[in-house]
Amino acid sequence: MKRILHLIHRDPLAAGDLAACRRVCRPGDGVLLSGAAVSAALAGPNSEALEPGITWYVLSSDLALYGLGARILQKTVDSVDYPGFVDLVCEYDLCQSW
Amino acid sequence: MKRILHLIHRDPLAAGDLAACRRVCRPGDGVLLSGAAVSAALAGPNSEALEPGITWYVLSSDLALYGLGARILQKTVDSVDYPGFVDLVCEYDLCQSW
Amino acid sequence: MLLEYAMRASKLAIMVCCAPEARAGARSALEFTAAALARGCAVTRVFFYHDAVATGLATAVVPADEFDPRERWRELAAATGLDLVLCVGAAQRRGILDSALAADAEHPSTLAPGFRIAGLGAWLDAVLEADRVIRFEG
Amino acid sequence: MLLEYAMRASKLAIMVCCAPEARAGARSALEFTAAALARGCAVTRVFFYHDAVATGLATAVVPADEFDPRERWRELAAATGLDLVLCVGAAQRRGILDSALAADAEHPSTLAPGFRIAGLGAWLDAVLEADRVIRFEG
Amino acid sequence: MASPASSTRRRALVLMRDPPHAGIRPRERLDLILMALAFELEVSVAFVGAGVLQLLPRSGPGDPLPDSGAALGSLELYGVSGIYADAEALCAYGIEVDALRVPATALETEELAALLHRQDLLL
Amino acid sequence: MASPASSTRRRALVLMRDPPHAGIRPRERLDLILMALAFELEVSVAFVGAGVLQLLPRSGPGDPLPDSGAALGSLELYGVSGIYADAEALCAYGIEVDALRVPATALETEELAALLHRQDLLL
Repeated sequence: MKRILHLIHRDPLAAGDLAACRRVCRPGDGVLLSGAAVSAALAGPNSEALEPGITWYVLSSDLALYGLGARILQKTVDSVDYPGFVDLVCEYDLCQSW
Repeated sequence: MKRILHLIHRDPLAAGDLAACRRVCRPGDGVLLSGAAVSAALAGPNSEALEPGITWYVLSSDLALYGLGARILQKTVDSVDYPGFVDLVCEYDLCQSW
Repeated sequence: MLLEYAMRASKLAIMVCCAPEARAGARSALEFTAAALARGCAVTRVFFYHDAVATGLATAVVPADEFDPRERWRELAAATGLDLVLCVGAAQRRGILDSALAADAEHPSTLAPGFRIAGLGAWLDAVLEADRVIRFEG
Repeated sequence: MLLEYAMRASKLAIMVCCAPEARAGARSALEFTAAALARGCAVTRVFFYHDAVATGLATAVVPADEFDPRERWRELAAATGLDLVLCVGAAQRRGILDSALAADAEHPSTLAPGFRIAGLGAWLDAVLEADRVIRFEG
Repeated sequence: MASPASSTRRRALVLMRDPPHAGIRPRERLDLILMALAFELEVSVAFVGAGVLQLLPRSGPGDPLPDSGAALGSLELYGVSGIYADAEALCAYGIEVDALRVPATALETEELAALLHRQDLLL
Repeated sequence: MASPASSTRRRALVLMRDPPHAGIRPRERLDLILMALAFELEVSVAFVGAGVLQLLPRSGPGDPLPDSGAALGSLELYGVSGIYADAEALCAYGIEVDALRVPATALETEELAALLHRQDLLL
């Protein structure tokens, strides 16, 4: 079974991408939140739990772009920069953009 | 209080428009489903109930466009053609496109 | 009763926001406008905004067997005198230039016949003259 | 360990699908590509598909203070020899024509310098030559 | 349907639902608002759903503004009647209303519905 | 990670998630599939979520085909390995798999996940 890096960029409040991705995401996979989807990485009273077994990443420059750079992230999310993003693409077997 | 005709065109499976519209829809308003949103008008085991007090319409030519012209609609939905759509726009006070 | 309503509110301002490739939306805007005119409504203006400005792009090459809203709008305007306006800011950004804009930018003109380019003020004028405003998003 | 992976899989085929106006996505694709090259990865091709073909549209007029992916891609390509290709079918439909397509359609050419237009075969070639494929949707 | 005694200007509302940085629509919607103000309409703007993200300030000095950019700041200058933010969405993102980069009034869903239903124009 | 003994061709999957008639993307994604077949990849296509609406036939003789048009019908001709439809989405729309205009195999979510995870390429 291949390990997939899933890329999500639309806000879960506006689009169903994150929900669709979660259906087919399996342990060993990673999910990288970028664009408006970085909001899903925030810690908060209403934040949805991010499943264990899957590794969650958020693109740090998009957190800054969205004015969310100073906010507290969920503990299970790793912040990555562009070189880190490149490494992830090489590390996982496949990329799926949602 | 004005009576609003809400226009929804994106599929509720892909976008949050119908949910967003429902939050601010009030008795006396109408909702016209067009485009991929016509799927929300279908009767079926999983079909969401369409609230009473609000009048539900579906654009008949888009049902045909989507290959759903022969399907059974929920009882509470009125099918309208383009002249009927024009009449609705004139009949309601305002139109809100989602 | 429906007729009475149609008589009472007979001036429509129509904004089109969806790209010409979005067939359902592009067709809706066109068919709605044609039906409104056929019912005796006045259309104060059809204003193309956001991605819909590409409806007036001359250089697009669309397969001959496809529904092409460009052609259909032009025919409807020719038959009825409809005023088809592309928003100038949205058009420039997307590379749709009439001859004056093209000369300024030192680019070729890319505006399709049947359409003209004007500012958002043309939309507000149309809105204030109308009884009903409708926006086609998709 | 990350370095080891980076060494093992160093050829990337990059597809860009988002419109140049979608700043987050357009910037991601560009910054990712620059970072990949800086890390010593090879980029077999950058292929612009769907609405991203407008990245190679010459006639777009963008305010000077705005992030413009067109310019940035061109600079990156000039510095690194990147091959920037717009899909021919997607480009034609959206009115982006190189001089040959423009002559066929009897329209002016609208292709920005730094980009070229080719078929989907150019994308498949790039995919088959690469170790990893990544698509930027937004 | 008659205009209220308090004002003879037509009330217009623009809903902003798009997240920032994902396209040029929010910026173009703001241009529309500014033109409506120039036409002396009584204009309100409501940021709902993912649209509330347009109201966040830069995180750091080097970070860009949303596409709506400086135009959002000029809404007050040009006499906008009200800037509203969807309280439910703010809560979902964990954003406090006083952290926004323009002074907006948070509205509960019921108030948002009432706002929508008392307009003369929905632009 | 080695290729299975049963095939030396690289397996590629294309997910189709867009509803029809809402833009040209589905049509362009199909062009990509046809080109992948021309390059002799072992190509599967999975229609998920609102994408399953692309698989519906015309309702009547005058109705148009989805944007994916005739190309969808030619997938089999050009040797596509599999056409799959998201069973959960079919159920949500109340569509039976034998009502589709191409012979597709309905996949439960678990099978869809397995399909995705055994590819060599996700296009």
